[in-house]
Order: sequence, then structure tokens, then C-alpha cells
Amino acid sequence: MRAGPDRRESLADVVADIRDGTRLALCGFAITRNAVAFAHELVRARRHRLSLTQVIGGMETDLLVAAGAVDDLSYGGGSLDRFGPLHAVNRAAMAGTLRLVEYSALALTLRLHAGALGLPFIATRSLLGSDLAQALIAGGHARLAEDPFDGTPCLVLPPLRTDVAVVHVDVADTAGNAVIAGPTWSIPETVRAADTVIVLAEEVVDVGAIDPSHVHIPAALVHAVVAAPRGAYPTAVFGRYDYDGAHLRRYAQAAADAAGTAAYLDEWVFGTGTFDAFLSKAAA
Amino acid sequence: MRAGPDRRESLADVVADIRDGTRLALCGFAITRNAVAFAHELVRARRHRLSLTQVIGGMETDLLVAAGAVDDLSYGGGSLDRFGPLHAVNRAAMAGTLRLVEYSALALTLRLHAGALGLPFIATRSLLGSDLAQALIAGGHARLAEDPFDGTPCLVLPPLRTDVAVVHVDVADTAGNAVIAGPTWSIPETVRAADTVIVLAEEVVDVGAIDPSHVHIPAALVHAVVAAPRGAYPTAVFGRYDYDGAHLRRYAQAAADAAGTAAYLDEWVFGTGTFDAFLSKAAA
Amino acid sequence: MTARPAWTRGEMLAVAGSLQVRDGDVAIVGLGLPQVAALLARYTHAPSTRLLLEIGVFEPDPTEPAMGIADPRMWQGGSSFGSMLEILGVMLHGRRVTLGMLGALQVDQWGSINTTEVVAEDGSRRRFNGSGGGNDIASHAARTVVIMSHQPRKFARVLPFVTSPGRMVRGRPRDQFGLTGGGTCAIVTDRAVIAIGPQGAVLDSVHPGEDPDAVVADTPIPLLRGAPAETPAPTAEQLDLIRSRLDPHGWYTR
Amino acid sequence: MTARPAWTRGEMLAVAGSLQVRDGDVAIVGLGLPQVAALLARYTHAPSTRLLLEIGVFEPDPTEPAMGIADPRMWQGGSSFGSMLEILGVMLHGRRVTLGMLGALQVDQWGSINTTEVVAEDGSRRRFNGSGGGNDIASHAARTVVIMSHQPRKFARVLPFVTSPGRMVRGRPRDQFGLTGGGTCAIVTDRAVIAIGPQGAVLDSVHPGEDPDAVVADTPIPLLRGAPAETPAPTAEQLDLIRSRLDPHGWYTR
Repeated sequence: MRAGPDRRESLADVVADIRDGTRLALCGFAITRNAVAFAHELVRARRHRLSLTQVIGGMETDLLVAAGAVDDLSYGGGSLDRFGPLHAVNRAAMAGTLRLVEYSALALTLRLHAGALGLPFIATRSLLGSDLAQALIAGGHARLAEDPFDGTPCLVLPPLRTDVAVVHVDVADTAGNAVIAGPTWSIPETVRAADTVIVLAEEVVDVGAIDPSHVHIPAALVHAVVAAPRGAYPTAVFGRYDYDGAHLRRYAQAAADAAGTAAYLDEWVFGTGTFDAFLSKAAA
Repeated sequence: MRAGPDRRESLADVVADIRDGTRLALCGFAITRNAVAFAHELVRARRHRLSLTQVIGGMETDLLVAAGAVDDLSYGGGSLDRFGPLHAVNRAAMAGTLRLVEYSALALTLRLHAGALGLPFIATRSLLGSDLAQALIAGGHARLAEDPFDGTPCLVLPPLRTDVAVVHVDVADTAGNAVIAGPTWSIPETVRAADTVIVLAEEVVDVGAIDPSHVHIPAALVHAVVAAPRGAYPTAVFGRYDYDGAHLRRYAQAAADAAGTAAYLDEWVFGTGTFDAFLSKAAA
Repeated sequence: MTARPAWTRGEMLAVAGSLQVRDGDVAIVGLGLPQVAALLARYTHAPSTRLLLEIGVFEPDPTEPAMGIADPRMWQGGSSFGSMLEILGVMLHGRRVTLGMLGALQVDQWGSINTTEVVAEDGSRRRFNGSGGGNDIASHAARTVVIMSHQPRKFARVLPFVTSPGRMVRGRPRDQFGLTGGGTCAIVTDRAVIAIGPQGAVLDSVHPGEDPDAVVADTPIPLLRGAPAETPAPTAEQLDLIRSRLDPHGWYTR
Repeated sequence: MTARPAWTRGEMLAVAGSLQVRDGDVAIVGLGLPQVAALLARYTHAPSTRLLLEIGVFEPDPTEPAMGIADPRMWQGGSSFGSMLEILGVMLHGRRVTLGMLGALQVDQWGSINTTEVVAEDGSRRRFNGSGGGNDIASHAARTVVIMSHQPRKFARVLPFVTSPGRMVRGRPRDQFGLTGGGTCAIVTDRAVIAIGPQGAVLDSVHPGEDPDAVVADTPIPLLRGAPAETPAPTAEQLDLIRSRLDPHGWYTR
């Protein structure tokens, strides 16, 4: 095995490369494996007009929307599980400052899958008859069609690609081969549908240290590897650390109104300055 | 973790359940990971009129066709790599005793993927302009279509499902969770597109012995687990045993004409009676 | 006078929900009470039920209560881990799922589900969590069971938003839309079990101590009262499982 | 009189093929000489080439010669292992592959490839291995290079079977069919390099010691002779790599 290119970068460097208006995809799911370190850095860099795609929204999603970084969000729903809804997302959508494009979880995953595979489009029997389908068709994001072989009705969706996908993994080698423990929800499709993939890893190891049969994200797709130990805190990483229920509850309570949200961002994101400082403050 | 159902069966039992006319999918690729033990048993059981699907044909394919077990074969091509072509397949196709439906490797994989996912159909830009497409369209296996979003031409394929898929894996637990080392080509799509999955395994282990993050075929899809150590011989199993070049060459030479093929089957399949006896004879 | 029951409304709901599970079901369950009900079924009358979680877990066997689908506690003991495309795609869209169990913000008389937004009496809208895998499950599972608390505002003749289709949508049978699953077959609440059949909603059973007429009065959708049975009361075994193992903190059932 | 060259025709073919690889290419290679040529490029002028094998291997780094794509020797040192859908789907159909290198039974003047069946002079047909990933590679790679021995019967104005499309098919430019890749840009043989451009086949270079007119005479397709260059002769380094590492038994190059 060859050493492969060294794709390690700092969090600051990868965030510096993300411009206003970027089509960004995130890979967290509710209260698990959120790229919180990345979201904090992006909020501090005051990026705007992001077009966000995420199959199931979570804390990272809500933080970016809370900070006013996001113009539109394509998602399949989201929450903080029992800790609460995505208050910032819901409030911005109601206020009209966030354009929501809503799918079922599978339908959005299929759009990303089609984007990943370069399929011209993809057909499904999800969403049929629902108001989700009505809204997607009205927005040009889906069409009713007939199965060309048996004439039955179905829904066709265009492929979806994004500029950058950010994913928090367990282990990555310096070339970008990445491993995820536990379930992977729509991470495979989300990263494969992006032009640029940024991997945040609990552990960064040498090339050769990962069994090539266990790789979830091949290095050929990865553009940057960022060491981010505990970078998903306060969300959980399976087998490594639990979510911090007290902090999630604190966030969910703060995010219930605009003033509380601003105060949370001031105290915990802007006020900490770095993710390490955030971790220290949260542990205090 | 619960013990899970015990799905272990003997090779004779699983073959007894396969009837004439079964839509069978195989998972070998040229000279690697062929279910040779299964193919031998099926030949000895004198099954007929099988409808075979295999993304890349190999020795198992040629053996079944050589024995007259197969009426039609949907494949994306195949060979014994440098040891030779699939003589029996080519000869039967030329003689008209085997109906061939030919795809590219990706196009057939996509049909199986659509079958696995229950998609109404799947669209691709492979095959366009080729005589493969012409033949598939004429046979009702594909249609030209327009991308409903941008009007560009593409090919649409119906989903493909089979009755039974047989796959040779490295390790399976008694419930059917199975692991494959090395590349997996179209095995994931082939097994997921089958109503019944039969796993032949080099090693059968207790439930709990396999890391659930490393499972390639979940037990929920599997109907039978058969212990088949060296069951892919004379083809290779990555990390376990090499192909036997001398035996593959012997087969390829014998299969070059009908008489040699019959003699090979008599000596090595019918004459051995069991796969263990075949292995002993081959090792002698 | 009725004696104070020996169980909570939430416990009754979990038990009534669990009775909808048939042994051998391949079941996808949503966040919350559906998780408790499905696990309860597996530990009692339906031991060969295979549970799936949309996040990518096959056959979890959790030993601790979880805060939702994304809580790794819920994945413990999983037979294998995979992707959402594996669960919602191969298993569900591929028609291998016999039962979906979902929560709901609101339902209509055909079992269509709203989890997207509600409209208050003053016309203001309030957004909720959206579909997740809910629409997919209701679209493709052979049977879908809705599990929710029994509040009049949770029933609506016309939903403000149809997130997930029931047996009829916009006055048309679901199969006319191309949907593959059977649709909602039951709405299980903490007061009753409402069956959804070809003729619409039927009061199938009321829970011990409930008056059918009172239930109908608090269910503002077309609902055939008929002669409902009494839902079997929770057994000591069921209550013990809920209290000692499935929901010891009472997050869902108290 | 020409001095006997210090290399075989197969070695010359491998070297000429390798020169088609540009540093940074993401390349899918077929069985046989394409494997040797691509690895040779990576070990010489194109070290950052990323190789992919349709069977599901990323960036193999084999230390032994292999009998084909399905020979596990060819997968050794792979950076990661995945599926065919990952290689031919995500990487290739998803337009991330810049170069495909394929063998051919026959080609036409637009670089279309036949690997399915040939028709003998007596009209009898003979079947070969079919497409495998060949059609997919020729359909979607930004550039496709054909590598084959130079025999007149391997060139045909009208192929008996178009397995994989070239720059034009049935008289129409490939993009009219919806194909995404650029199509065949070169046919590299053991005598010459034939470029396929908008005007068709052009004799781009002849290998050392070859007479352009003789090459044209043995290439029965429309072929613009022009003033071909001489293909660079194999270097000592290239020959040493082929003989000591890539093809020590001479399976492909002797």
C-alpha cells in the first residue's frame, strides 16, 4: 500500500474554503454524530446564504439556522429527539426567513443517491398522495410519472448534488479513508453526492492502519481530514461518548425563543472562540 | 443480543428446495468466490430450466450451463479471466439452447438494485448507442426514455428480482449475518434482489461473534446458512485460498468442446459424488 | 365507582399498541411509544418479531430506555448495522416490512397522519418535526399502526397537512396513487383502539374503564361506534416489563 | 537493416499505453495489458494516478502479476474495498473517472468496441466475453483508450456488434445518444498510436522501426496518415519495471 496523499487540514482552513452561498450537506441525525465543531466554526466565520441539505436535521442544523447562516434547507424532517424540536428551523420557516423544502427521509436519500450515481433521475413510490409530494411538485423538485413498463403511477425525483459534505466519523487515515461504527443512516449517499467531502474524525491514523474492507468512505472521495476529538459533543458518537442530555436540554430551552437563541450563541459559540474552549466550558 | 433463529442447513437440503425453473442468481465473478460446491450439488440433482442471473459469469455459471441446467442467462459478460472464456455458455448460446440476455455489468447491477429497493424502474446513461441496448429494447428488457426534468435521452430498466440468490462468504453466524473480505462487486445488490438468500460460508460462527458494523448481508435477508469450507474451490477466496490455476486450465481445456465438457462433468462432478470427494480428488 | 386502575394511561397505551404486533412481523418503529410497544410485543406474545430502525439498525435488543431513534442506547444488541437505504429502501420500499408503528400529531378517519404542522384556532400555524421515515413507512408497510394519546385536537376530518397517507387520501383509495402498502389499519390511543377498515374508522375496543360513548364524543372524526370490545387489561408481566426494563424512568408511559 | 529492438512488441504496447495516462487521472482499467500499462504509468510519469477496478477496488498496489481483474493478486494493497456500484456507479456513472483503458476484440474508426462476437469469413459467428464493465467505461469515462495488438482483422469499418460506443455511433455523435463521457480518444497498438478526433482516426505516431504506410495498409478502417511522429521508445526504467515487477512471467508483454 502506498502512503497516499496527506489530506489533513485544520478546521479553520476547511471553513475558510466555504463561501457564502455554498450548497452544504450535513450528516448528523438528531442527537447523534452531528458535526458540531464544524458548525461552531462556520457560525463564528459568519457565513451566510448557505443552501443546506440534510436527510434528518439535528443540533448542527438548528445552530446554523439560528445563526442566520442558512437561506434554504432541504430535509426530511428533524428534531432533537425527546429533548425538543428544531426550534430555530421551525421559527425561521414560519417567519419566512428560511425556505424549507421537505421530503420524506427516503425520498431525499434517493435524490442524493441519484446524485451520487449520476442517474438522470430516480423513481419512487414514497410520497404519493401526500401533501409533501404536492409541495415538491409545485416547487419543481418532483414530478408524477407513469412506470414505463406497467403504467402504474409513481414519483420521479431529479438527482441532488451539493458542493460540500461534512461528516463526523470515528477513524480516518491521513488520506481520507474513513470508518463509522454503528448505523450509518444516509451518510453514504450524502457524502457521495458532494463535489467536496470534509471528514472530521475522532481519531486520525496512518494510511494502512484501517482494514480496507471496513472503509465506509473511500479516500478517493475525500478532500480534507480534520482531527476533531469530541467534535460531535453534545451529540453522541456510538461507542465513544454519550450525548450530554443536560446541555441538549439547555440548548432546546434557549432555542425556544429568538432572544434565548442569541444568548446561547453568544455564550457558547461566539463567547468560547474555539471548540476546545467550548468543550472546557461545557465540562466545567 | 438475542441468539436469533438457527438457519443452518445442509447443502443437500437447500438444493432439494430448488425446483426446476427457479429464477436463480449467482454471485461469483470469473475465477473468484464462485459457489462451486453449490453448483456441483445442483448439477448432481439434475435440475433443469433454471433462469440464471449473474452480473459477471464465472466457473459456476459455465458448469451449470454445461450440465444443461440453464434455459436462459441474464448476465453482463463473463470469463475465466486469462484461463479462458465461458466455453459452455458461448457454445450453448451459439447453438440456441441457451437464451442469453446481455447487459453491461453496471446496467444489470442497476436492475438488481432497483429490484432490491422496490423501485418502479431505474434510469441510466449506460448502454446508450450500443447494440446491447438495441437487443435489450427489442426483448422488452429496457426502453429509451427522456429525462423528465431536462429532456435528455436515457435508458430505463425495469427492476429485476429472482427467487433464490446463492453467495459464498467468508464468515456467517448461525442466524445468517454474513461477512465478505475484500471487494464485493455486485453481491450486495444480487442478494438483496432475491426472495430467498442462501449463504455458503467458509466459517459458521455463533451469533454475537461478528461485529454488527462489519456485516455485509444482514440476517433479516438470509434463509439458510450452509457450512462450505473451501466451497469456492477451484476459484479464489480473498485472504483464504488462491484459485487453482492448473484445475481452471484443465476445466477450460475440457470445456472447449462438448465431449470434453461431458467427460469433465462425469469425472469431477458426477464421479465424485460429494464436494468433499471432489476436493480430495483435486488435491491428489 | 371504579377502582383506581393499577396502571397508567401510558402503560395501557403501550400494552394496547403491543397487541397490534403479530408474531413474525418485520416491524419498523418510530420514536417514543412505538419503540416501547414493539419491544413489549417482542418480549411477550411476539418473540420472533424482527425490529428495524430507520437510522440503520437491524433487530436491536436494547437494555436501557432511549431518548429516541438517534439515541445509541436504542441500537444496543443490534444484529447488524447498515444504512437508511438498507432499512427504508431495501426492507421497506422493497416490501419486506409487514408492520409500521408511528406516532402522530394528528390523524384523520382514514388513518392519514400529520406530523408537519398544526393550525391553531386563531389560524396561526405551528411547525413540527416533519416526516422523517414516517411517510415512507405509512406508504409501504403492509400494515401501519398509529400510537398516540387520545385528545380531541389530535383528530381531524381534514388534516391541515397530510404528511403520510392513510387508507384513503383526498377521497381516493390509496392504491390509486401507486402506494404499495396497506395503509393504517389501527389507531391505538390511551383510551381505545380504532380500526381503520374499508368503511373508515370503527371503534374496535375501548380500554378497561372507558365508556364507548365518551370516547366517541372525544373523537371528532367520523367513527362507527358499533359494539366495541374491551381491550385486554395489562398483565402483571407486561407491566413489569414496562416498569423494570422498557421505561423504568416513565419517560413514555407515565 | 534494422537492429533487433531491445524490447518486445508487448513491452512497446505497454509503454505506449502508459503514455496515455496523465498524472492525476482517475482511471478504470480492464483485464490484461491495460492493467500493466496503467500501473507502469503510475510508477513512472503519473504517480498520482488513482486506479480503480470494477470489481470494487480503490487504488490497488499489487506486488505480483495477476491473471485478471478477478485475481486477488490484483487487489493487493488496495486503499479500500467496496462494490461494483461504488466503482461503476458512484465513481464512473457519477462522472468522476477521467480515463478508461480497455482491451478490444475489434474497433472501428470512431473507437467503438466489439467484445461480444466476431463473424468469420465463412459467416460463422464466435462469441466472446461480452461487456463486463467495458460498455459502462466507454460510455462515461472522460477519455477512453483502447489497448490491443495490431492485426488487420481487429479493425472494421462496420462492427458486427457495438458493445461499447466510440465518438460516433451509427453515424451520429455520441452525445446525441445521451452519453456523458468523451469516448475513445486513442487506440494504442503494438505498432502505432491512432488518435480518434472529431474527424475520425488519425495516425498519431508509429512505434520505433514501423513504417507508417505499412501500418496504414494493415489498418482497414478510414485512417488519416498525415505525418505521424515516432512513439518514444521504451526507457530502461520502463522495461525494468515491466520485466521485474509488472509482468515478470511475460504473460502480457511477451
